[in-house]
Amino acid sequence: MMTLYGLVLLPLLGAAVAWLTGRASPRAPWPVAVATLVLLAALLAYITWAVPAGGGPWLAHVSAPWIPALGITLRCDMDGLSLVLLWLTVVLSFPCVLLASRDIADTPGTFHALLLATIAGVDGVFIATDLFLFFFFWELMLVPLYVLITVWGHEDRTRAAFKFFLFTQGSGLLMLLSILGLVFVHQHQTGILTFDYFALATTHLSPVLAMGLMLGFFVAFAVKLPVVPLHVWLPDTHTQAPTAASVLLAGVLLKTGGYGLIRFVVLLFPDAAARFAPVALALGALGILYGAWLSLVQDDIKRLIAYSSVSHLGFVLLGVFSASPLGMTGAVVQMVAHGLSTGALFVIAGALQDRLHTRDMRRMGGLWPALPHLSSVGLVFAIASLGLPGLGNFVGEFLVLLATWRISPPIAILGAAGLVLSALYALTMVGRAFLGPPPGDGWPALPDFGVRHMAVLGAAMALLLVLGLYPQPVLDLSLPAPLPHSALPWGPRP
Amino acid sequence: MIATLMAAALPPALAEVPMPVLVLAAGILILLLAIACRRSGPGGAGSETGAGTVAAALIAAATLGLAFAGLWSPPPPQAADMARLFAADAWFAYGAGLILLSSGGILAMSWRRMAGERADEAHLLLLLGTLGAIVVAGSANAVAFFVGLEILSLSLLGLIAYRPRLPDALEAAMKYLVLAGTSSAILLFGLALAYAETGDLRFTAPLAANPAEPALATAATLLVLTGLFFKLSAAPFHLWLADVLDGAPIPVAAFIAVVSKIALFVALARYFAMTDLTGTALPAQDLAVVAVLSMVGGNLLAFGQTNLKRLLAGSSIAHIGYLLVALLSAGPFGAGSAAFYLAAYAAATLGAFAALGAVPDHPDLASWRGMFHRRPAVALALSVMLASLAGIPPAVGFFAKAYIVAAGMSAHRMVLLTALIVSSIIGLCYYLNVARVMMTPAPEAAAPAGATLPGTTVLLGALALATLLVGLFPGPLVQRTTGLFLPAAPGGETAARSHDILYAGAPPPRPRLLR
Amino acid sequence: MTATPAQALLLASMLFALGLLGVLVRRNLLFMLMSIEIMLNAAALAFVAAGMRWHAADGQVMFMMILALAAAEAAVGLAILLRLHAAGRPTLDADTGNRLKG
Amino acid sequence: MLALLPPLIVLCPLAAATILLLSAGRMPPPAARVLAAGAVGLAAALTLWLAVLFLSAPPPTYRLDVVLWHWMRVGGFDARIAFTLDPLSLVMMLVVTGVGFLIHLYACGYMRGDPDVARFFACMTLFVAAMLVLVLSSDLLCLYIGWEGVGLCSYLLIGFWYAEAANGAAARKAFIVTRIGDAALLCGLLLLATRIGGLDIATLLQPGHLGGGPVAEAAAALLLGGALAKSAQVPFQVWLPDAMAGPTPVSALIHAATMVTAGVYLIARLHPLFLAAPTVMAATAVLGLVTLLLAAGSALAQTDIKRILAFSTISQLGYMFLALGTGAWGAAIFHLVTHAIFKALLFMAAGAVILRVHHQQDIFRMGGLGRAMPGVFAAFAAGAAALAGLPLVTAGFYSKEAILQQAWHAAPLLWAGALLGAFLTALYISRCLLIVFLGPVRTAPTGRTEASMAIPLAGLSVLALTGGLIEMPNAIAPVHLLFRLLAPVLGPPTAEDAEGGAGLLLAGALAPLAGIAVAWGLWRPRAGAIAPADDGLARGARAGWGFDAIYGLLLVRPFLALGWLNRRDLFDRVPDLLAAATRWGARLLGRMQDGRVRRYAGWIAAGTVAALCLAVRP
Repeated sequence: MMTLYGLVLLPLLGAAVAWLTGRASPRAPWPVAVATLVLLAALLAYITWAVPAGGGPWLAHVSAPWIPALGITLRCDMDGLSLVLLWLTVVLSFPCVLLASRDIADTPGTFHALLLATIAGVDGVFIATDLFLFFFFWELMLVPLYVLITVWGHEDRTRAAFKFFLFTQGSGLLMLLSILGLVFVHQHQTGILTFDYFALATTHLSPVLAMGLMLGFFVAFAVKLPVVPLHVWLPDTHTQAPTAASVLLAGVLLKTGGYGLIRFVVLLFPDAAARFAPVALALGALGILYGAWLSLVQDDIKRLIAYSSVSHLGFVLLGVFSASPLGMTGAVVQMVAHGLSTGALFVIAGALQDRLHTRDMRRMGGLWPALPHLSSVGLVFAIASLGLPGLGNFVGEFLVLLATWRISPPIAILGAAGLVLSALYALTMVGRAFLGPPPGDGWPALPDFGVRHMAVLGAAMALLLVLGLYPQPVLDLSLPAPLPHSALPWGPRP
Repeated sequence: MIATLMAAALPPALAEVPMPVLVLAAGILILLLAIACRRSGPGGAGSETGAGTVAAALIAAATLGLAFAGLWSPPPPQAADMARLFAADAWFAYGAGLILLSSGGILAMSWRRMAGERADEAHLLLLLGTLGAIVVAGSANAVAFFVGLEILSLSLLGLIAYRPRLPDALEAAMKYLVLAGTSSAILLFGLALAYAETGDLRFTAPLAANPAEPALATAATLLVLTGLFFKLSAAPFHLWLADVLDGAPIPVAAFIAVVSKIALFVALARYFAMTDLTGTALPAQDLAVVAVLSMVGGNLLAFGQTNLKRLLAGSSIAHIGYLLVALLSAGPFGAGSAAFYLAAYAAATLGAFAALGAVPDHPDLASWRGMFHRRPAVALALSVMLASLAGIPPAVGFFAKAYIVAAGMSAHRMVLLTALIVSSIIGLCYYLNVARVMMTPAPEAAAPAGATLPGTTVLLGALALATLLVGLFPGPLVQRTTGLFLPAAPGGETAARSHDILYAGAPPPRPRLLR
Repeated sequence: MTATPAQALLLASMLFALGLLGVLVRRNLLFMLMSIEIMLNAAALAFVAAGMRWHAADGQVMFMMILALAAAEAAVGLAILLRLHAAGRPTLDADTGNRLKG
Repeated sequence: MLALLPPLIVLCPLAAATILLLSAGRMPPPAARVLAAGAVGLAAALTLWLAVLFLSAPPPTYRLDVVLWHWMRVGGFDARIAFTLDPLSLVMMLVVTGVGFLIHLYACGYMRGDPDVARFFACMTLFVAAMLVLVLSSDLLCLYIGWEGVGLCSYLLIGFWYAEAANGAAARKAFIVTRIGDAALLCGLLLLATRIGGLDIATLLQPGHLGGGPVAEAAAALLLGGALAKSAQVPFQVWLPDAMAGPTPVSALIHAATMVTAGVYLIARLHPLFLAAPTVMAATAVLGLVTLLLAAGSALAQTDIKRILAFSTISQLGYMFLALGTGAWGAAIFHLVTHAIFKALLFMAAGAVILRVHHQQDIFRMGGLGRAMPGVFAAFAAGAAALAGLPLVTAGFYSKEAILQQAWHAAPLLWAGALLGAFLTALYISRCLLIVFLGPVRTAPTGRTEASMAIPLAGLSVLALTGGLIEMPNAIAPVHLLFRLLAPVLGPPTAEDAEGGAGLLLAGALAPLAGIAVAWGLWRPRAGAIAPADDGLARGARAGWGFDAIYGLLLVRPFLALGWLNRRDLFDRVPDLLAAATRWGARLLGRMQDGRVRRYAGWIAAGTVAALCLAVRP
């Protein structure tokens, strides 16, 4: 179904158009970007709708030769997991464009072009099943984001952008080594040189080799997710990035790490992943607690949110390595919910910075009377991010913890302790930013959220609520499609 | 068809000389005559200004084009292996093609600024250098190689010092003179030792007459390697490069960084064609050490630079290291990846220098601030080139580097690959830094004088387009570069037997019983 | 008595080492060029010796080549030195007055 | 019809809350008041109707399951959003909606003049909805929604007046402390879900499904942790006194009548599980007793009227936990009901007083208010009597009696403690009453208590006095309406009064009287200023026995201090080190190119020689 390529090509096309029109007039790019997103959503809806009923776990497939000499093809497949994350991408790119990038004054054409290019790269990552193609997209999506941060970021943007790029690119090269190692082992066994995911999944690996290759992938995805102690790029980047980029980073890009862990670590190397699981679980618990702990003591509100992401995504690691459909689906739900809640929080933090020209919570406080709408929305999403039952985050966290408890209660207990800490930092943020007495002599008249913001964020809230009270559709979709030859880690071995 | 005519009209002695060499030689003679006629013409020395340069440029361009066309002429009859001077095989054809294209590109750059109004001799020297490079690339015999090498470096000397009364250029020329002389003397001595050991002048790594005492052969190989490494500016023989590129005019710097390096690398590969580089033999070990030093050293060197020319010097040192990795990972992909990388490297470096030439006399990084706002096209082109050098998609350098890594992986060059990854992460820093500097808005919009000359514009556009297109669709070029060059030791089985600590590889995979 | 190829090679190596040493220790550019010439000629001598070992003329051919090219190199080198002087470099000392560094 | 009502009852307040939230403060206050009170009143009416229907024609098993939808069903785990209507939940619903309605009515008057009353009522109605979900849900995970929901509403309402930083801190403290218990509860749910495969209460409680042994003990302990935190029992009691920062109706509804009793409800609902865990039962009883006594002691030393009531709430909840620990489920629920009534009454009366004396809360600044506001005085007196357990005429007497009797049968020591508690209770509440309403006037009250506040006071006063008559010891009259009603859920009423019932009854009746007498002796109205006792014991008691200080010293401070030390994230130093190393190497290599051609030649020679050495080495 060639429309899969459309998911990548359409945003690229839109990017080109936005860039060109941006040279003509500074107001043109925004509508172009919005139109592109609408078309993209329509295309994805079409793809979702056109899925053949009962056609097995893989919903769509397309392939074309790319570098035949090396057995590299333009192969893309889509299963429920990809579909869910694609939808998340599309949904979250709306706030980016509708709210954040509207008031970009400096060369808006380029800004929107880069934004759309990033979305294209992410889409590619979510559907590529040729390992080299995947790696290509994996590296490709960094570039526009780097430019976004470098040009439109905040005061310390250079260092942040450098860290972001170096960490991801360096770990990406490790992944390249693993990919090639797998490819050549496969070639050594079958004589066929191919980068095809499904073919490579049949490779028989000695335990040592499997562990080595798995680690290469794991490091790359762990940097992206992020996993403590590889998280150090994230707080700086999220803090310094422009709001739209922060939303995109927190909402979507981190999810590529979780996606990679599921698709390429656990499914390609089931045994190695199983042997590695104890370490991964420990790292997950560490991330949950450490992220929450550091988030608690931050003064910069965006930094606080960034560390809270570290904490939330620790649950994803737990879920992925809990080796059970429960954990996997929980991890996916957690990713979606985190994308929505944290994305919204970054929108709010960005709005605060636009109005107060500071992110320092020591200089905030008592904003509720001045900005009632903004503050209430902030409170709502803070509560969402502390995992209140009935909202999406809780479903993810509960499923993950349940899956974790089955294999290791102590880790699960640590995770539950993380819930307490999450309440601590979320309410601390609310208390320091919105409640309490205003500093000095009150606030001047500040522009509150308008209809646009309230509508978009309300939609996000509604999605979180639906996800929290009726997550069944996502749960049914989000179990990754098993591979033909190698079994799911929890399934029967062939 | 002119080429074929010339081939028909040739005396048999020249029959085995590849066509491009002949075409270039003929072109040089014509250009020489033209210049001489004009000088001795009624006008006197250089009375009429622009016309001479234009005519010379046209003649040079025509020559290069014909030579390029000559690549498709029927291969000359090969003499006996012992006696033949040239090896006009596919490897040579590919290298020569690259050289000619690069020379064409350099010709397209602006010479007026470097050579004033009288650039005609510069074009002559450019042709000479190209000739030398092609001879080097194609030489199968020590004599041919040495002659080619000397033609190359002598014309380079002329080019570096071409601009009158410019101390930097002269100092660069002086350094190049001394060091090139020294290194070529060392190389020559190595050739002599090889000749003494083997008794023939073939341009290959000598095999010891009696394996019991390989000292003489080894020494010969190493001395020759020294010469080659110097010209390739591989660490630790790299120190001259930054100074020379800094002092030389931009087109000449491009010529040094691209043409002569391509030629020398092609020759290097040919020199080791008969040697098994996969094992733990000594030249391989030497090459590996030099490769690691070049990758790390070059990138570190560029990391500390604020002068773009010196920065490019460091990056070209590092890329020589990557190329050596490709050369060392003999196997199904070694030569192919090397050839592919040569093309990517040539395009990107040429483009980078062309971009520098578009904003002349501003090699320092600080003066490039806000270039995206002042000269967006130039800045964009330079960014594309740097991305290609850094190996960032969608530029071609991304695939090229991945290809080399694949080659090294297939040959279990673990240590080399680790060095490659570490050094290319260092490399990212300074490439990204240049891009960042160009993105940061300049305090005052002081656009450097002078618009881009048409030649440079066309060149930049073409190169950027090629870099992106080939980066997106590398298939055809990969097809073209595979099977150019079959090393003696096909890597398939030899790849597995690498036990030296330097090449500690992954354990050979054992098929596992079904679970 | 005549020298054996081995002796000739030995002599060539000595000359070569001398020339290299000269390049390394002499600071006067002119002398450095001369040392390079010495190295080149040592190489040429080595070729002749090798040719003597194999009773082939290749060595002599190479010798001729080297002579020619050494002459060319010397010419260009001297020209550059003159240019340097004309461009206002006070001395022939290779270590002083270098502007390209770092 | 019957199946339709429970969701409808939940929907009423939920809809009101949604409307109020979406109105985003644009709704005029009167409309907000009417909407909120009306919605809760409707819920109360529907609940009454439901009760009538249910009791007139009870289903055979006395339970009615209403499955709304499947919440999550994945990997063998299945959680449903489902309600169960049975006597226990019915009683709880009656309390929640009935008392809730009266308090909403009261709040209409109390919150008059507050600018964003809409936000207030939004949270209040949302709380009622969450509480109803809590008591109705038939699946523990669904119950957890309500469990956290009420916590959230409590947070929002304690911090309702956000302008003072202290209120926000109190709200945060309340949420965090209870959240610790919630985490324990969640762990318990995980354990049960792992063992049973689901969290449906009915299946959970099927005999032999979980079995006894360590698993049951662990599960019960974890659930108990949640209950303790929610019901402000030792060691989690620290949050409730601070929670008085909220408006008084909030204190009445959330922190006296309903939310804090959620723990009691949870344990009663899951009592078979606790029966399988004797150790946990014992712990429950002991903790209940300890809480009871400590809180009563603190109440005796407080000067703030609301804090007195807060500590008394803690202490009364201690009674309930004591009952639960001794297996007297029915008695616990009975006391829950009566306590909800008279404690709400006390809070509302106190609120009325506070309004009249310009938000003065220090009882030693009040006095002689009885004459100025006789109605409020009467209401407060009724509530106080019920709290003290004045024999025969008050509801508190009967419920406390039931607990005392059960305690005696469980362990006389517990009984003795409880009796002492009864004495203390009477003592401190009489103290409060005497100082506030009798004696010389210290702060002149102004204004008048409006009808919307008076009506609930009156209604609750009646209930506080007569509400106990539904359930009496046999020694007085064999009336067992409540226990019989609850029998299908909580099992047949245990024999309270096998032997010595009369003696116990007498003791239980004398203790409060003694307390009142002592209080009269100590604080009977006399001229001149009176000051609170200020010796060390009193100060300790006033500070709640220093739990706050200990926690702050041992947990909060070290945690935050370490956090501050590591604010820059030690892992973040690693990249900097690498960068520094790179820069150093670059400088080194740059220095190699010093421009001297001889040096360059030297490197070339060195490289060659090194290569040669490498060659001759092997």
